Amino acid sequence: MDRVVATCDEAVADIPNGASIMIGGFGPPGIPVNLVQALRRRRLRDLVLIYCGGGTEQDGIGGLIADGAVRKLITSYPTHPGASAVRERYLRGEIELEVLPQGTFVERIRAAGAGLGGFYTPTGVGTELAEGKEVRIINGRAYLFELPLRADYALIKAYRADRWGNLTYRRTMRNFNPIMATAANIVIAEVDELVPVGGLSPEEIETPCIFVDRVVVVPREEIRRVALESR
Amino acid sequence: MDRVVATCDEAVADIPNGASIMIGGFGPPGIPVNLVQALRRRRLRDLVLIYCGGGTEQDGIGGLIADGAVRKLITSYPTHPGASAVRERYLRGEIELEVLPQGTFVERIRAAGAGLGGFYTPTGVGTELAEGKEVRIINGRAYLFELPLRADYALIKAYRADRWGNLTYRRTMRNFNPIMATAANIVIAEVDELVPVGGLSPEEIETPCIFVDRVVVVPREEIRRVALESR
Amino acid sequence: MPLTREGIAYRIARDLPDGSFVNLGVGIPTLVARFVPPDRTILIHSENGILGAGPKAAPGEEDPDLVNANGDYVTLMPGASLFDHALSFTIIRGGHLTHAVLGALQVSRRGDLANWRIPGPRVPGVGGAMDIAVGAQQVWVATTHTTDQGEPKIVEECTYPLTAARCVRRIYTDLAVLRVEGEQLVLEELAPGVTVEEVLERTGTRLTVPDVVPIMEVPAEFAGIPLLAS
Amino acid sequence: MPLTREGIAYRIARDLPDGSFVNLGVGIPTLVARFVPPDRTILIHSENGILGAGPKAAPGEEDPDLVNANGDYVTLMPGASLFDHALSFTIIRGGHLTHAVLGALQVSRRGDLANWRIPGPRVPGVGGAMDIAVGAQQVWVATTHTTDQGEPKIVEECTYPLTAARCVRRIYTDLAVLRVEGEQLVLEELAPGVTVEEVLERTGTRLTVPDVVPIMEVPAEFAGIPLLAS
Repeated sequence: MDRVVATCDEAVADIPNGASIMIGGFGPPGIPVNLVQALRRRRLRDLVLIYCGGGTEQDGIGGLIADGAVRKLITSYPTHPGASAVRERYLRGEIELEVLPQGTFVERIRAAGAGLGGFYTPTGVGTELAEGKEVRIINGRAYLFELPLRADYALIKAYRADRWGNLTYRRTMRNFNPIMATAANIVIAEVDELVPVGGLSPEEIETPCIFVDRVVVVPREEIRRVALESR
Repeated sequence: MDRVVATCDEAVADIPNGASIMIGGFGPPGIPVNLVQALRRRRLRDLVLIYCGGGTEQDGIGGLIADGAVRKLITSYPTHPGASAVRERYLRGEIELEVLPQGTFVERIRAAGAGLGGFYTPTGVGTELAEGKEVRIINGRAYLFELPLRADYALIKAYRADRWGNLTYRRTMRNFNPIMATAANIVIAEVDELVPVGGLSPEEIETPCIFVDRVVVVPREEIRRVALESR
Repeated sequence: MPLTREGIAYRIARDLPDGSFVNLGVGIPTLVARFVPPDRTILIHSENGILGAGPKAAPGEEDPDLVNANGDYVTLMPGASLFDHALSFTIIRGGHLTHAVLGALQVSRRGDLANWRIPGPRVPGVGGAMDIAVGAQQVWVATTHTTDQGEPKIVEECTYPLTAARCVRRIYTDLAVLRVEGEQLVLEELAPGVTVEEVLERTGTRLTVPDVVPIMEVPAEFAGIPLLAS
Repeated sequence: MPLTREGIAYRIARDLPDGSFVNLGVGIPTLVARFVPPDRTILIHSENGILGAGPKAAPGEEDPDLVNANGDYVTLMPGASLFDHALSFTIIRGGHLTHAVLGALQVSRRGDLANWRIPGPRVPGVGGAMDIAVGAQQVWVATTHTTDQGEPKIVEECTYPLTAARCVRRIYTDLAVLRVEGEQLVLEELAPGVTVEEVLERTGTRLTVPDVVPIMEVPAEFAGIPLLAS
């Protein structure tokens, strides 16, 4: 049971055109930058990205969008100043956007990972993001019905891994990563360090190996450089 | 912001008759045995307990039930051999039981803690536990609608705490405790050890202090004794 | 000769591929862990928050904070992880377990499972059974072919309360291995020395019997444990 | 004299009790952290998984793995905890934050809040705003009383897209503190030297004005930072 693959390019080699792909991170911590760059080198088309932000040139997600690889972006906050690619393509009608409240975004992903059929949230009731959504009054309060959100692939970022794919995170690197790890058919993790199986304490493992299909190790120095550049 | 109270008796002193009370643990790890014993000393009536098992004399929950303090038990598996008090009272019609699949039990509690109005689960469809529950077909699969489950109080068990109420757990002590901590008006934690604020690493804190109202320290020796006795 | 309970567990363990993530119910299923071939990495999941549960702790070495869902004081294998019940049932209900091996009171021809409740004046208690039956990628049943009273446990329709409908893929008994295939229950293997007729006679529903039914590869004993009933 | 942006933040910080758990939006709300009285323990929550966020990291000491929801490289205070987005929004939507301080494009008399979108050909992006507005126990707005063009931001009905209906309890502006009370918007305090008439004139809806309206206790400056506009 060895989940380690040698390179980012190898890790994303089987992703087809039209795939739905979750990407973790709340930027920059937790963005699997090197996997995204490898994905970009694939020159795919018609991708559906599930990513909380809008992407920048530095993190590669903006580059994917600028390349025209992305048909649709399911997101929460694609509005930050660096998100020029999505802004331009959206205003030209070249990319579809589905914008969700951030709590709804993560909860829909969790619902998929947890095998639930959907849930009711009070968030968004009475707003334009409620359009087309079922409203239900439960115990006197109005809620919106939300469906689970799955993907074909998830590209996630973690701190340490063992060869089985057990993962830990540091600082604010977790964000969407542990949740996305539960909700995709193939989960690919980019990590800073590899440790022997048994080298992580059972309590500190945040993503158990059952959720992880592939692990790529990208040494820390490289990560730090990219993180600092993208500010 | 000091959440530490001196004794278990003080920690449960304000619980009134008729209160709904969650109790963590999947026995014995994670049962706040000393809080339960203190609760038992209160000689309350008409309590609604939300606890995954049936309780034994040793863990005190069986004792509470034997005392006649419990009007209703919301549970998943009250059937283990040690659960004689609930068995006797149930067969005599002296206690109401609401039995839930274990995943539904914890997910209903989580939904309450997370501010959701309810969710759909595939578990239990077509069984007698589906009686009276709404069935909905979502993407071709049948699901049951389940409501959130809150309580007035939660009695939980953790390993280490600081004075703010940040908590860690060890081994299988987590079980329902971190989830119940999110879903009650007053959350009372029994812990083995107190450490200074800042003495727990931010990554290892499993229950952030925002969820915890009171902390009682019961030294380890005592816990171990009770745990071993209850086998 | 029919299999012993350990024989059933042995036979099941042979079918768990390397890299399986498995939940084992109480009874015969629990025994499966003992017979996992040493060249395979198989992680045992326990509902109360373990992935990678190891054998029971040696007497005197129990950790009072570490039990499995069965209430046994267990150990952890290297690479194990621990988590709360919400994540544990995300694993279960979300379809992440590759296999679950469960006991049964009854299984129907279509794979309906009844294993949580005997009707009557008893305290009902379901635990994780319904979630596991609904959620695991493959649900296998480990059971004796008939009850102690000789009643078939494999039936046309379950009369006991259901755990989940159409969830079982395979049934491993002391007499045979059976595969649920849509509306058909197919006889896949026979225990050594057991005939098709004997199986049919002790089964409460019709079986699909191929022209050739292989005999299970189960030795008479393993590490001193009898696998075939004498 | 009206308050500066820092003055508004200072005034809000005085109202946060010891033991508060607070989410601060971008803009003026972010400034509130600077003015928390030193004898109070107040934990700042950040959507991306921090409880107990500290000040920005000193230049050169940034941890590339540690930002707040605003994208700033921050520090952690002792006692801080870190978690994933699911738990972070359990905190938010589950009603666990005692306070949220948010910016506004418009607030209505009844406490409807619009702060996420200016209509027109723009990319929409809501982030955590709707969850926070719906979930925090008390939602306070920190805003200038009018836009840069002098248009009232406190209005009878919001014309901008809503973030959440009837969620705001208090509004802190450069001119006044206002309290939403059912259908009424009550004038609670005035900035030093600001008159009731000035506030009414710059407000786009009717206010309930008590006989006596106290003057805010805000000094001209604090630690060298001007709190009142000159």
